[in-house]
Amino acid sequence: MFYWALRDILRRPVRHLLMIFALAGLMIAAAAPLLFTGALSAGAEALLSDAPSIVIRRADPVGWQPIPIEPGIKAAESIVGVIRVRARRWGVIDGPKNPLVVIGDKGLSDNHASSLPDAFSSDLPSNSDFQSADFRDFSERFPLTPETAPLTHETVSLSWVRAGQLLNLPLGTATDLGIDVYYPQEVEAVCRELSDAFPWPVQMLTHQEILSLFKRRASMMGSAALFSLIPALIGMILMVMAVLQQQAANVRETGLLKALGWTARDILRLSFLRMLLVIVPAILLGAAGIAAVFYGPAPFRSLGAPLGLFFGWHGALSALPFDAQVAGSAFAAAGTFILLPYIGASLWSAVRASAAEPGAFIEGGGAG
Amino acid sequence: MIAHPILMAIGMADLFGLGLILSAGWIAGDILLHWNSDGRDRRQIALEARSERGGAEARWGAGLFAFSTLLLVIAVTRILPELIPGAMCGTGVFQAMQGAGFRAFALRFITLLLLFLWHLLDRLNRTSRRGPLTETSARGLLIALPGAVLGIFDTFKAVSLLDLERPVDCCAALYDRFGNGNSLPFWENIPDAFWMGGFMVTGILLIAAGVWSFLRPGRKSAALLAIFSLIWPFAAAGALVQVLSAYHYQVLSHSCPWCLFLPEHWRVGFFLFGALLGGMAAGPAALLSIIVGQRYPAIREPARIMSRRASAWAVLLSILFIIGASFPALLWRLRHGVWIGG
Amino acid sequence: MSGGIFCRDLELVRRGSSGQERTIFTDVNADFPAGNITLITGPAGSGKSSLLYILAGLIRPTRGEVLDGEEAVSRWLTPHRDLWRKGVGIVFQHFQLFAELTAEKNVMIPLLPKKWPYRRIRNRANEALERLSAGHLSQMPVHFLSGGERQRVAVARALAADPAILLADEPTAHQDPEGMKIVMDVFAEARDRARVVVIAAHDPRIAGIADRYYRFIDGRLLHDRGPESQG
Amino acid sequence: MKKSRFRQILCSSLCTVVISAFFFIFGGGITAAGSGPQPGKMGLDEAGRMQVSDGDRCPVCAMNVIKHPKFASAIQLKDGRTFYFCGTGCMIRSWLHPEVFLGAEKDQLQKPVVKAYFTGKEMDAREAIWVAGSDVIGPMGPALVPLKDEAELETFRERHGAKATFRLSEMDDEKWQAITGKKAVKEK
Repeated sequence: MFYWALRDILRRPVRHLLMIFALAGLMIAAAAPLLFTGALSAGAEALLSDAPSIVIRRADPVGWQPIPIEPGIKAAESIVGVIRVRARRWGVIDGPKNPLVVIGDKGLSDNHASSLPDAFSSDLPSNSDFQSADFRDFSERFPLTPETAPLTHETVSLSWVRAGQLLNLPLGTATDLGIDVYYPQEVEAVCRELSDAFPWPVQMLTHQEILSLFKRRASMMGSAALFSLIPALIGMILMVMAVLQQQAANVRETGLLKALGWTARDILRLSFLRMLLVIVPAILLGAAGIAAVFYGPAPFRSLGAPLGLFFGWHGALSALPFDAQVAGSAFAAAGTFILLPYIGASLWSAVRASAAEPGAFIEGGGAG
Repeated sequence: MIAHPILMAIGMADLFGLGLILSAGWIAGDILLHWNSDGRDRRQIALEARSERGGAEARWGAGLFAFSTLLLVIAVTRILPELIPGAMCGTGVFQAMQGAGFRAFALRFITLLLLFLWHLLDRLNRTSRRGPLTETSARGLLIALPGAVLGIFDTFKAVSLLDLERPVDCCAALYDRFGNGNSLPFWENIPDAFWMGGFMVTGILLIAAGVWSFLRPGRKSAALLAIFSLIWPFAAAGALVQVLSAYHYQVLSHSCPWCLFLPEHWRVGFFLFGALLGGMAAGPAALLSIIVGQRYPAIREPARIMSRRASAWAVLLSILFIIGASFPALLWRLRHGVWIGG
Repeated sequence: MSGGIFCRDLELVRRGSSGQERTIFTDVNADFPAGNITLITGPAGSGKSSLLYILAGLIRPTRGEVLDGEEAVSRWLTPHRDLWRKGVGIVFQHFQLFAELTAEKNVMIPLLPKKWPYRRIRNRANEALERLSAGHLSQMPVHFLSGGERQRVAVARALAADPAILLADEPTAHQDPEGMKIVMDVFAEARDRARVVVIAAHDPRIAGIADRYYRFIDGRLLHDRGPESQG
Repeated sequence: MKKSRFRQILCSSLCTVVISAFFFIFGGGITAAGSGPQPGKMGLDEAGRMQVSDGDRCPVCAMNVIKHPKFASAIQLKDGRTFYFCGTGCMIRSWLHPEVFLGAEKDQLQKPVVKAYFTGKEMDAREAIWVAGSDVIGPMGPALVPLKDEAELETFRERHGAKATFRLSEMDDEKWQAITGKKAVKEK
């Protein structure tokens, strides 16, 4: 029976090979958005795990203003439920190639000399305000977890004072204040009281809001990526229709097999074997493909470049941090969504044949 | 109302399953009205073809129903507690479902039992060429039908009562029993020794009846097995929740059946309650096969085999349950030399 | 081994797509005992093929039943009929071969579910082809074959599993006298081995070989006395 | 062959059952060590702060305490054992009925530790002002909230409401039932 199934497959080698590649490709395409949104959400959570519960900024009608540190901290600490207030200096400036995120670090001395990280060693703009000594690899001081890789980019930390100079912050002011609250449930009430406590108009962003912004962005990218699923979906529908059509042609064959003494179980077994012969290579190929495109070495990853159309990056993507659970569930979900219809379509005719009268399948009942 | 994929999957499976079961029930009604296995007139010949189609529909419908019930158990024990504020396990979810949840579960499991027995009849029926049990199994299906309809209805009601905004008080119902003697439900007043005694005695009787019914399949032994396998699960579930769960949880008193499904306790609830339900179905299955086998000579032999197989399952599952349920207790005993209560 | 198949009060009504009904035949009572070749004749469209389909258990009659010995096989549940059908060999009027497979593979099909070693299945298939003097065609894809050759492959396929009941629909329509003799010898041999053989045909050349005769007239199957009476 | 193997399996399983029954019926030698739930792996540190380890179970509801750090609380016994709880409710229940949940007598209780609501700082639960019937939800439903002083109580009442306040020392079964809504009583 196995040989026969194999023969059946080899009878139309091109077609089945195409089917295998189509299934594997669809699996990769379907896994992509799941993997990315998973990685982005995990990254946001890891990145924000130590972030303050509330970020407060001074905002005049004109726009953002540096916030005076001393009175700010005093005002914030007067609120019950605030357990820590941090002043922060950070901002985006023009970097050598791309915009750079600069972070002021009180732990660094003003003339801290450290070697420049490789990423910044060339092409320093000549009109730049800062010197190479200012740079320090952010990740060197604040080790970022691998989960944050999809979210972080060129970030450097400078000494507190240098950062203030670069970012045009007057003495004794900060970009914003980070406020910690013990229970997340208090955040709302604390926010309400904070806005009354400050002598200037302020804007507040809570940890939850930031997280949900990230997540919303991730899920928006995910739903944008769903558009990449539209071709995949169309492909899948076409494929299922092709399979069903093939099965419809097989209906005559099935009826005939039954007339020749095959039982429903025999037919089911044949269909099952035939399906396995397509599906097992497809799963293997799909898994290999996902591993190569998202986690593998760079040349493989460049295969994923077309996906960037939907996510908004250019060229090869950086390898995603491997999280067994995210990868496993994405693979399982992609497999289920792509393979189940295929399995259903392949076995459908066999199941139908077990209930129906075979005579009806052969030459319309054979009147004459 | 919560829109979670698993709830939607349950709804879809329920709707399709119900459709199939209803369609099969319609055919079953026709069979009860018009079946005449001696006749070879048009109506009977057409009915024979339809009865096979109805059987297939009911099998798929029952399969979908069982699948959606399993999904429901997973949802209630694992997924919904994370969404409902204050819920930690199924207890909180049931609180949020306000009685409809319990009704839905009870109806679903009774229906599953009936559908399983129907399935048994249907299988026995198909072992014979002419399907002597067609009428009987049609009747069986019609008995299970209202349960399926009501169970699915109550499920929808229970799910629609879920509310993300309204917090529940998960375990309070369980552990505020102490110092509160007047509002104890009756089973809380039964001492542990009785639970354990009932559990062991009915368990041994069940196993003995199962072995007897396996070695000498007959009405008497199977009836005994059926009786015990219907009593035993209650004693066993009681002993598990009231006494033995303490060892699974490693606390002195936490008589919650739902926490057993949590990954923190190795999801042992799926295994234990699954074995219990399986054992509960196996006893009546053994009896039913014997009875129909004696009534219809055409299926006597397959019915005998089926009955023996069901007896073996009843024995096997109850032994598995006993081992699974009491293993942590024995381990504790071996490690510490005392029971957890001192 | 079958004692023979018997039809009791068979009726077949076909329903068209627009709901109109057409009675193909009605009140068919006929016996096809083992060890006999029974010939069914009748004009085209009279229901010969449909009757063979019913005898083979491929469609259900709308009334009545087909007995195999004592048992009403036409009313068995599908899985049991599937198993019973393993003992039935059928030659279709339009052959129903798999055109892209070789003759050998076509003949192997009924043997595949037997779980024999592949080689044994092949040998058995080739034997069946040899008996129809078609051994030399064994490796030819069927679509290369002529009508007569195809028909002989179809007969070989029906015989391959050595069925207790052999049903053939116009099995000689495409045969020259020589092929005709080969095919009829095979049927005669099956009869001699106490098989049930039913042939539906209006090829007058066949008439001589049969033991029993039936004829379809206006939707009824009548006993016929044989070639002499046809004149 | 097959049959006899099945009998073998049956017999051995029966033996297991009988032996386990034997254990249950005759195995009741009673000593205190090893009975009752497992205490936390590490006790309170010198400053009286909790040191919850992974796998420390709440002796009331069997949750892994480390997963619910915000509401975690503890009871230290005189014999040095410390139990960690997933929430304040579980802690108070054990404080009221240590014999039921901890397998220890009341006179064994030494120190209950909770995290003060607004700051998360560990404090002696007996010094806290407790609030029930607010809109704060703990891991297992409406929470019992420990506050440091009257000023915090004032703020808390404004923000979350409070149906009842109490001290741990005043707590008993009757009050517990009143507060958790088992019996309707008026707030003082």
